[in-house]
Amino acid sequence: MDIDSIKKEFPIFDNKVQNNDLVYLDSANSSQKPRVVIDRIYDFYSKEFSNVGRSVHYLAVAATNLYENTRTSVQRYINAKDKNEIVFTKGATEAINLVANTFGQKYLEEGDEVLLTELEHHSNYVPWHFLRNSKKIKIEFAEINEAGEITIEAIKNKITNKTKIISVTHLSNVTGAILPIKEIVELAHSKNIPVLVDGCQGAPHLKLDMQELDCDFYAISGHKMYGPTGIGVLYAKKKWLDDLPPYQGGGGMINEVKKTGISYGELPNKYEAGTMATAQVIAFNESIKFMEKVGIENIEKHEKELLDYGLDILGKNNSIKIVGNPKNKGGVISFTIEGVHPHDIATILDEDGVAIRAGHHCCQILHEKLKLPATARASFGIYNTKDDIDQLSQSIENCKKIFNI
Amino acid sequence: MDIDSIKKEFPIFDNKVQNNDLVYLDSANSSQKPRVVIDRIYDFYSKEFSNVGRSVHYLAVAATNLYENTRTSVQRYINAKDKNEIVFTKGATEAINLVANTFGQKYLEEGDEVLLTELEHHSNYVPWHFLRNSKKIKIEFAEINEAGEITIEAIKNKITNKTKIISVTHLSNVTGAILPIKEIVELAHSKNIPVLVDGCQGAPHLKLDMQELDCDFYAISGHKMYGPTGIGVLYAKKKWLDDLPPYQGGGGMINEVKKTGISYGELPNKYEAGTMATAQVIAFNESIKFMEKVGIENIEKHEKELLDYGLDILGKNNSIKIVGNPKNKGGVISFTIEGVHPHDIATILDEDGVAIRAGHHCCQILHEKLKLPATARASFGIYNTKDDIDQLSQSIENCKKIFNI
Amino acid sequence: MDLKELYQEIILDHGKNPRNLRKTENFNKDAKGHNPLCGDNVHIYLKLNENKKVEDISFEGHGCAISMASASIMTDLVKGKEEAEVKEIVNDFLDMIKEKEELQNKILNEDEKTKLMCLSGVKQYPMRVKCATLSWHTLTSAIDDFQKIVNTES
Amino acid sequence: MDLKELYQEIILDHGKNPRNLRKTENFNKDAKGHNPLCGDNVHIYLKLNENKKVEDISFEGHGCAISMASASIMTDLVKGKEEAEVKEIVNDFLDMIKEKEELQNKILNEDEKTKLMCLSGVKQYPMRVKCATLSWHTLTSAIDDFQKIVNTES
Ligand SMILES: Cc1ncc(COP(=O)(O)O)c(C=O)c1O
Ligand SMILES: Cc1ncc(COP(=O)(O)O)c(C=O)c1O
Repeated sequence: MDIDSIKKEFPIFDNKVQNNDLVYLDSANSSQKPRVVIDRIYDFYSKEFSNVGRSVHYLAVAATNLYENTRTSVQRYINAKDKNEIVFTKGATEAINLVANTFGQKYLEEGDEVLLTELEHHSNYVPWHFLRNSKKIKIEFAEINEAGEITIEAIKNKITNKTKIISVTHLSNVTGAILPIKEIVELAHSKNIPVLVDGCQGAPHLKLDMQELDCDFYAISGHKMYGPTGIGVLYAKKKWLDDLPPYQGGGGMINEVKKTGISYGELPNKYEAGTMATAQVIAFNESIKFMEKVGIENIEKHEKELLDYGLDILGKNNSIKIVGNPKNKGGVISFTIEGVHPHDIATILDEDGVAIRAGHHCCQILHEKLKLPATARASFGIYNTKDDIDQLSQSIENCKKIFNI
Repeated sequence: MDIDSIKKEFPIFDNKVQNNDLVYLDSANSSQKPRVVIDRIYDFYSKEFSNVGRSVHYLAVAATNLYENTRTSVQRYINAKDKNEIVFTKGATEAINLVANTFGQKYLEEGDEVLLTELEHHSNYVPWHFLRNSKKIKIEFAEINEAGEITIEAIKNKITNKTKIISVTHLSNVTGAILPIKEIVELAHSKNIPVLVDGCQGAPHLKLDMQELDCDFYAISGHKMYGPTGIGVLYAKKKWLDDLPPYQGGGGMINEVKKTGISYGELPNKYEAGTMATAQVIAFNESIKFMEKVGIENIEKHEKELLDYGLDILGKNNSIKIVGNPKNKGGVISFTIEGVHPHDIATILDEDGVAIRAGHHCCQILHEKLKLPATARASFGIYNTKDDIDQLSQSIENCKKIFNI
Repeated sequence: MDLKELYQEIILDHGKNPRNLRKTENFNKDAKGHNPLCGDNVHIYLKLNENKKVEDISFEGHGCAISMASASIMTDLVKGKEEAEVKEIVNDFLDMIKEKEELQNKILNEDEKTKLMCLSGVKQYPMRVKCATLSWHTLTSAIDDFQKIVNTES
Repeated sequence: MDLKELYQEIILDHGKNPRNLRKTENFNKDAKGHNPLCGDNVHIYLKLNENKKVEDISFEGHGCAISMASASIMTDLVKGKEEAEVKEIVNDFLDMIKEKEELQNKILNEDEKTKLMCLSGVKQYPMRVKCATLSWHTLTSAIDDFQKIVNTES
């Protein structure tokens, strides 16, 4: 695979950032966008714009078709059984809120348990916490092992006959651990427990097959998949979307509205209230097609190479401690440097154009467990090269020099 | 004001739609976008993209500043007292759901009443309907008069000592009636009842001053204000945002997260969970600035002229019945033609490049009241001209010819 | 696209003066259909005799010229047919609107098919397809005794 | 921008070996500060004597070099000052970080001001301003006896 030519498809790298070439190592936060995606938004607004689904004029019909084409592309990309199992949201956070809210309303009662893990992002904890307050449910956390992984045993240990749903990340945005989702789903289903997967870090980096994974819900953010901001996907098995109540109310999601009552529309409208993020959905199709063109296997392979190279180089540096050592790991390296706070690392690296993230990465539970208030994190995307990692390593040296280490 | 040169700022009009010039009369549904907005999105993704608020690197800092600049612009535009009274949502529908959900959670109990009007869009009814189911509240509808208006008396008639909140549209997307919001708010406040205004049709067309209107909540959709899709605004008085519980949970809206409990962030973060629609928020600043440049007084004046012209021309046509005749009316003309169903009208007009909307416009309550299953609607934006209305009128003649009327 | 193909004389005629727009007495099957997008409604009443033949069919409702004409033509054509035949005609019509060039069934004669093909102009107007198919989906529901309201938005 | 201005020797020194990083015995005022963005925490302990003079001030917590140095320098400078003076210094510092070129107060001497101005390098790093101001906001809360946790994210 020719990374140089792939990288050229991302206009951001044509520009200097404060006189430096951009070394973008913050893709777990949000990825950069290829030209096809940016152009699609531009063209749609310039030549084709209309709201979808509501008017019968030419532009509206065309926009509606484009909008639905993205649904078909997402279905294909994640191998969902039915097009109507794809619900568009504004992001993964909303997708998880949607499930927690509607599943919680219908199925959770006082004393019931929701099982999460210590690796979860706040977006996969706070929505469940709301139910702890309103419904008096309990939240359990499967514990990480020394390597920063969640094993199937860790899940098994926490399942009780009160466990009503399991909600876990596909790939940790801190340790990079890839969870054994298929095994978790099998175990859960053997006890009739549905499983939500927070696929924020899974979807951009791993081959997905909903029918094989067999999870009940899968949440995706478009902006981490080389797509626009403001667009996400909730995959949910049709039986759940038929069964659960609607989430937001508004235009487009209804069937019949009377003063005395309302009947809701069928799938996929039921969960898409109000004017949706039309342009973003339409442009997201280009992200999917871009990833298909590159090939998810190639993306996985490339990012694995970068990871191995990065772990090797940073591992040789005695001042650096890498957080977590999972056997099955995605392109994320979180680390600390004894004597330099991660925020200072990030600021100093930034001066060389190296963009990383520092902090708790919305994973305070994990950081508390690791007894680390903050970590620095380099995360990879399809456009990264070994040169980027060399620059990272060199800038870390600069950082040590400033701090006299 | 030179409409021709303003119109030139909208690239969509440079292209033919099926060999016709586009006569876009569907702005109440969604408006077209000026070049500055489209370019801003393009440039942001091409040269400046980063997630906001979470990383300390250069691009993240710059994006965060741009993001917050939009908040300041919106504050200025609607003359809110405090920048943190501006909450970004994915649209007006979400903004109304946010209020209904959080206000409902905290303040509504069995037997309480929510007062709406017969003019409301489904987006300002379904979210309240959810509470009818979950909290056993009642929903009352202030009734329209012959002219399709809601008078202050109509509101007064329906207020009881059970009324806990009033939620009304600023400007009807069907009859065009502009509601006496200031009087409604005064009346409501004299009885300690808060008021939510569905400003979807107000914000693009009327001068706004939150401190003068004094409403408690005001919901806006960016895509109807010459802005991107997937972005909306909830204005809410600070006391409410401080007082109400959060709506969605996720990254960015928290303060401290522990296994046993969570404290929420301060304003404006509390209501902005997860990665927001960064690019859309940033580009929305250009919409605001565009509208400021044109001048809302000029927009109002221009649209009033179009309205008067349109009412005059269509009023002369005996086959056309205009729906509603409010004294205070915005740039919306809904109509029927005896013997031709609105959907057929829309299809036939579309053949000439005239884009209107047909149906119930997400206002089934109103259409039931009017005993009309559907209406045809022409609605205006800043780019429309009298020529557009002449073309509309001419295409209606063509329509009558096809149907032998 | 050509409006004249969509709004042919026969469509306008059936649209304005729909046949069978009434309620069958002693109907033994019925179903309601609704298009939430535009508010179109149709209620189909069916009377099958002991041999499962359509003794009478009628409809009530309102909608655009296309949807009224479609219901009118449909009710005209299926009257007197057997239940299994009706189903075949319905599926054939829906296939034609969706993707097929021609009607394939051997139940209708050429004249009847020509009449039905008048509705094929709608294929060029994707948003209007639902108008043409609402009554047909509703007829299927009536036959299958689906209690659910048919909804063509999805 | 110039990193050397941000990470001056004095900042690095105070960052690595913060003064007053302990808990004042018999403190009579305190407050906690927290930056949810990065997880930085600070807890300020204050002992005012009967004349409202700062008899002792100390802090506990963790954070980056900037935030530790800021707390360290702050506690050093306000020790021995009167409550009203402390408030003036705090406001002056916050104004300087926000927009003013120079410190305006007449309470600190030139040496002290120079020391404090070392923190002004942070002005070029908007995301880091919160690091520099957290302990100062928290000190205000302690003096005002705000029970609420200070939170610099907003
Ligand atoms: C009066 C009114 N309220 C609410 C809405 C819903 O707004 P949105 O679909 O942008 O959320 C609309 C527009 O569709 C409207 O016209
Ligand atoms: C594992 C994980 N879950 C959830 C989220 C939240 O996604 P978003 O902010 O796009 O809604 C993120 C990203 O921030 C993440 O990395």
